[in-house]
Amino acid sequence: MDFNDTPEEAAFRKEVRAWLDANATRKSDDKASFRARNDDPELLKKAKAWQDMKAKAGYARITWPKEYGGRGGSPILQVIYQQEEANYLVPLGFFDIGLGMCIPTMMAYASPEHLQRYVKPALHGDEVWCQLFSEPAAGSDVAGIRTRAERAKLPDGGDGWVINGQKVWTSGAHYSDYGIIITRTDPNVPKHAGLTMFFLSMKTPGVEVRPIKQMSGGANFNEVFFTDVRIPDSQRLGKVGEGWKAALTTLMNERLAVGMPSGGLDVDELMELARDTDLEDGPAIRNQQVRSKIADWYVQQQGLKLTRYRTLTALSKGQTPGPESSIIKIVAAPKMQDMGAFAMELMGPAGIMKEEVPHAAGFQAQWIGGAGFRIAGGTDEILRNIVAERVLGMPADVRVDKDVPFNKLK
Amino acid sequence: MDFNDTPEEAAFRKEVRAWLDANATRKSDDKASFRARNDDPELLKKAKAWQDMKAKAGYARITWPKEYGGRGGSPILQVIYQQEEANYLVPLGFFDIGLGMCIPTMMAYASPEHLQRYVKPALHGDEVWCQLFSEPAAGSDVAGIRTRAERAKLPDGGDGWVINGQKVWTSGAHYSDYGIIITRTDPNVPKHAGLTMFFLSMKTPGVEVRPIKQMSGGANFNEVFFTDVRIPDSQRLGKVGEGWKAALTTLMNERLAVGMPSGGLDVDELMELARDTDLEDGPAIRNQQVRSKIADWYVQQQGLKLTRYRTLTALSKGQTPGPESSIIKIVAAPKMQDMGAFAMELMGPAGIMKEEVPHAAGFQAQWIGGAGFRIAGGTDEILRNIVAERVLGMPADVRVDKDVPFNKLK
Amino acid sequence: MNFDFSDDQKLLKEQLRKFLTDKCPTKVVRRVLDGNETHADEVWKGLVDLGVPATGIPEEYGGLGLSPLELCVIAEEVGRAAAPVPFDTSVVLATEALKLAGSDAQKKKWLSELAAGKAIGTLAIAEGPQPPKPRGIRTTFGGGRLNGKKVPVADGEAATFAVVLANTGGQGDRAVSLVLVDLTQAAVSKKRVETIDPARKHAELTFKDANAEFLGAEGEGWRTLERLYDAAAVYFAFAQVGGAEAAMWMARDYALQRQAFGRAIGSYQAIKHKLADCYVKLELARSNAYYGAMMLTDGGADLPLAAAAARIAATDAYDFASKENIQTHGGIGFTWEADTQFHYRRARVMALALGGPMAWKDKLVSRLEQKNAA
Amino acid sequence: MNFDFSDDQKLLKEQLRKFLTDKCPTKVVRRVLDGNETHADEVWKGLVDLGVPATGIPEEYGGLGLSPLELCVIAEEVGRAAAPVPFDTSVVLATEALKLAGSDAQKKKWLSELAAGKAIGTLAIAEGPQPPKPRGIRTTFGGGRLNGKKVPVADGEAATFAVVLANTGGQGDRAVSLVLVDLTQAAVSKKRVETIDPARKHAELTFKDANAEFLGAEGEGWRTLERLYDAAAVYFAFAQVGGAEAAMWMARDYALQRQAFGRAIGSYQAIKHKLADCYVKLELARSNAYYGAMMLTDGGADLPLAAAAARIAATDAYDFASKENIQTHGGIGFTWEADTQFHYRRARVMALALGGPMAWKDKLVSRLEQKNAA
Repeated sequence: MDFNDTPEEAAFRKEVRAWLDANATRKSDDKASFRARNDDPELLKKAKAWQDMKAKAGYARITWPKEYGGRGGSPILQVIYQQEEANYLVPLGFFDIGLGMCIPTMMAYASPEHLQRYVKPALHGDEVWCQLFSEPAAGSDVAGIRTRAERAKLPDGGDGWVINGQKVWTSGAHYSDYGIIITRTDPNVPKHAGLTMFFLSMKTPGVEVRPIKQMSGGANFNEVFFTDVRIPDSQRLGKVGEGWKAALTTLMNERLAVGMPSGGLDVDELMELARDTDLEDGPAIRNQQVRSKIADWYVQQQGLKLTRYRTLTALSKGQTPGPESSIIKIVAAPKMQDMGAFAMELMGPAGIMKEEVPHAAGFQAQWIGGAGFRIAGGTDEILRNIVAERVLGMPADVRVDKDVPFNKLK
Repeated sequence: MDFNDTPEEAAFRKEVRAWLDANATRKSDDKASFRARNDDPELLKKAKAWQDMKAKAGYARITWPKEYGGRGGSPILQVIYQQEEANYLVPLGFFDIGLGMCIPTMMAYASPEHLQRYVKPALHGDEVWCQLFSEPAAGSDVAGIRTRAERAKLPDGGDGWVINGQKVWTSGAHYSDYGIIITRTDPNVPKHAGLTMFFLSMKTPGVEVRPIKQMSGGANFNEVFFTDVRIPDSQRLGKVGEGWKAALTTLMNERLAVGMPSGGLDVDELMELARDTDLEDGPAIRNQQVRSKIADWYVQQQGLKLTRYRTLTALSKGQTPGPESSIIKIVAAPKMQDMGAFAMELMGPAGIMKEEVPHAAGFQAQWIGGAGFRIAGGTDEILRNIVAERVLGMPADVRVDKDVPFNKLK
Repeated sequence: MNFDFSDDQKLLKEQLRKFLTDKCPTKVVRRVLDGNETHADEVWKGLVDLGVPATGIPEEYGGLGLSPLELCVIAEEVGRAAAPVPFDTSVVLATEALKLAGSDAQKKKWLSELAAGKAIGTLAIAEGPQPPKPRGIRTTFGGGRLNGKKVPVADGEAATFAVVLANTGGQGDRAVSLVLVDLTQAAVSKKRVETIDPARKHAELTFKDANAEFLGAEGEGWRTLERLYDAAAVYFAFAQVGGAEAAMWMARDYALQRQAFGRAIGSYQAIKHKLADCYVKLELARSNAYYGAMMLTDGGADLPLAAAAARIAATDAYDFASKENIQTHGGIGFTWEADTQFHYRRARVMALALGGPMAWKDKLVSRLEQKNAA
Repeated sequence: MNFDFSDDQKLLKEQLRKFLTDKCPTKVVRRVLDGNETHADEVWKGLVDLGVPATGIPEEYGGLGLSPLELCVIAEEVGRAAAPVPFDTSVVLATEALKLAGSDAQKKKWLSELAAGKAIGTLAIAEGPQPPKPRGIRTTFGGGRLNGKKVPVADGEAATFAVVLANTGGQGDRAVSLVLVDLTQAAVSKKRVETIDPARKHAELTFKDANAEFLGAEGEGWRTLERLYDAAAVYFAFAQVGGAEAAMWMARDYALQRQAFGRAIGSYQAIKHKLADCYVKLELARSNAYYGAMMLTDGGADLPLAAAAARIAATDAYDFASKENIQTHGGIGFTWEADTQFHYRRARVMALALGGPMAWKDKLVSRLEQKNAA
């Protein structure tokens, strides 16, 4: 066993590193992050420029076929590129959904003309895409979509659709140019049967984006309202009524994208805090209760990192990874919340203050953010269901809505 | 607020204490217990004698109406009697099920002649009763009863029933004279509808009792097999097909009976152990990890005791207690298992040995017994369902078997 | 056996709940959270009119002279509403400090002003980073002059006086004393500090030769503080129980109404058992809090142990209920518009205010050792 | 990135699993549990024929000279079967002790006998109550004579020799040394002791002027033991992972087949999420164990930290899986006839054998401190 690259991987890593050194600035402190702050237009501009450079150099989407601007490389090469890129001060995060989920769905369903038109601009960062799935009544239950799409004639007399409804939790909708959207086209059939997917310009008349302020204060998500939004039938992705199948394609890609929560404080900072905290009976780091918590979280942190290595090993060997990575968010999210809360306790009364104590803001952000991380992209409960059903082969929950027409559901 | 008796209660306590002093030996050490060991016939004999004395003195069933040998007293008086009796070396535990569940059910459904015949001997301990409900396929799902009762002519030509099937987890079946049994009399209707309750002599031909050896080594429970057991229709309790209603009467009485796990080691002994255990960095009691566990368990132990006091307060005021006592087993059972395991860890390698370390056997018994206590009389999972549904008013689980004829269930 | 509140006390509780449901709905908490007010003054005035600050103050000092039990049921309702008022600071900490250590003159002046709602008091212990310890206190008091900086101080801006822990030059635990200081004098400057709970404003207080006087004997500060915290732990426990119960029912109500996969999410065991666990922790906390109240009332010898148990159980119940309330709500529960955040923030602030669970667990076992030794 | 076992190692694992499924089904474990045998000798002989004891022993001493990775996959399968054989004592502890500290002569004699299956070794540290500490060891060794009592000693009856921790009169940690003693001599008496896991027999060993010799340098006993425990922790972790996985699937299979309220109990979230948690703990343990194996192999500097992490995660996973396996089975799972008890008992014995989780968590943080300091 070892963590080393294969000769091919090593060569690629060397090549990537050389290119990055030539084109970007290396981070001084590996905690420093250039996280997308959605309210900084400058940052988006920089991100688009960087994305274009990557695309030109063939690093934008390594696993994509050459004809789409990829290099038909194996997933491990993609990972290696990202590992290396993470060491440089470059603006990331704007194109993951578009290139990771939307465009792959386009590739599966869109016409050659549309692919001709949309793939390249997306790859080069000229156009940003978002994914319009979740709705107020369709969270964990994605198929609970209520946004309607009805056949309609367009002003130009062509066949088209008119969309009415609301989406929610749409990341980046406020800076996106296009989106893929799932709609209900037939309420008279069971919920999974009546869905159809489209893509559309976010500039289409009737589309309105409103940011959602989170408990953490941030606003990475949006509500998107659709009022008589008319689009041509040519923007349909897949057959009418087969939107669920198309959505699964997208969500599968999402699952592949799920990784570790990057950045953030962890056991190192907690130990630092425990060393610097002076309890009545001495430094907190000597307190066995503190030590046992540090040990538990270290074991989890290491366990997740090493689990990720097992997945990478499979990729490196050209195998499909096992289900082990399904544990990552189940462990990481509560750990984030609990460690944040515990760190605040260590700080004493000042633990509630935004400044004063080193790392205070950071650990407070974990305590708040962890509450959100336990929900976003699959709640703790849904993820346990998934593990039980897909990994352990246990029965799905009883579905009372399976064969009932959507409009008959209470 | 206070823990004091009302004048009436105080007077009764005084009276009881006087009677007990006159008729039984006070315990020296309050941990000393005279727990029913089912394999000691002597003990049963002593228990019957003691029960007879109690009955004659009017203490056997204080809440029962006078005509049945009770004194029509309030539940709190019953509790006070038990509190006092617990301080004396007297053999208990043989009649709780009979007097707590079986006879009350008889009172609700049996004929005056039968009551005339059976109540007194039960009260005086001459006859022991057991409850024949659980079956291999009917545990948490009590209504899953498969034991069949079919109408049949008796040898004497009278109307009767023939019973075939198996019961399990029957406490005391091996020393019981009578039992109440729930059977399926109509498999063609949904599961709750086809049940009927009877009582019968455990000496009836075709009844066979086999003890069950538990993981703990003990054998307090039995399997009971019924092969062509014939009983007259006069031993039916309630209408044909209304056995479920009758069973609920019994189980409701059971729920009232559920109390705290008496005896057993607790935080005091754990602290004793921690004081006597010498870790590398000093006595375990100084270790903050140990202290935090002791604190958590103390808070639970106190919380349960005090919760019980809240229930007693309601009884003392003649009110119906709130649902708070439903938490007792949910907390006590895992605490028992975890504290046992932790105590063994404190003892070091010798923690696995039955002798050697003081309290070793006791804590090991908790570790094993706790695993059983989490299951017996309602699993952790069932109890949480009950709290969620009855206390918090949340919906019952989806029931796929509700309206399906029993013999159509897979 | 009489381990419950009296009918009068339950009536008082009902009255408080009606008042707060009516005058202090969550939109009031949000107003303070989003705004600049130090607290919801109209709610505070209403509580003063109801005699809340006067409840535990002896009649000779203009109070109602009611028992701690009355204050406990009030605390539970204030906690349930997560009311943005200086209750735990002024009605609990400052008032109890005066009752414990105040001279007759001090009581006459301050307790009667508190009872009349003319004064708002607070307690100022912490000095930034590090859990407070006698040897760590840098604020000094001598020759009637107080100098130093205290932060964070809950309700520091709203308060008209403060009980301050200051170094008075003794040895070990006797190095510190409690000092009473009028905050309206020029020698005191106040600065708001940002915390995780903007609905509960905190400040930094700076003293430059401020006039002050001993509260209690010199060198007794740390001992008095320990006793003050035991009493406060019980009142806080009731407030935490109230908050935990509110969060639990908020989650339960949402779970009944929110549909997923064709049925209420409240019909899934993952949610049912989560809320059942909330209830279990809540009842453990309530029972321990009741015992704390009982020990407070008849000055029971068991108070230190009872207070620690109540504190630990109530902190656990509130933390758990407030965090699983968000989880039960899902995405909507994590938005700024959601009311779930009030209890999540308040739970953490209350958990740290008197020292966190770790410290109290250590205290509890020490007290258990003393008891067993006795 | 090559963080996985090789195809050959996986093949070996398959082979072991086939053998044990066939020769060591649960009824063999039950036979030892209920009976008087010291261990399942036919299973042990079979493992000897497969070369299991020889696996990690260098060829020069008659072993197969395979890497620790091979022994790790074997350990996982032995743990999965909860096999009643002297694997962790003889193949892991005694063998590793000799490899770590043995002289060439000692290795020649004992390693080759172990490899050939002629000898069974064990480790004798504890002396009844109290966690072992250098200052607490009362067994003495001097002038070639060993005197004292060791209890509990796993496989003490089956073992033909033991590595014993004895006081040799030095200061502090240097007060103790490891000593090699032949258990077949008359000066050694053995007595079986009852434990919570009758399927794994333990004994009390008494030495009266028994002939013995140093294993490693005098006064080095405690240090060597620490290193021995680190290596053993990794092998134990694999055995615990195997046992946890077996318990998890036992529970899952039962949950699919057992019906309640008209459907499989495995369709209820309470059971699904419980077993999902088993899986989560299992994968955390597996990943940490893999890293331990990797550190064992190339004598990695990170071994002390990796071993502690593997030990903690695996102990937690096995404890949880074995106890929730009983819970998932309900009443039937608590009977003596149920196979659930084998893992419940074994999990506890393995958790305590090398020192419990509390001690290892303290060790882990100390090693983390050293690493960060470096």
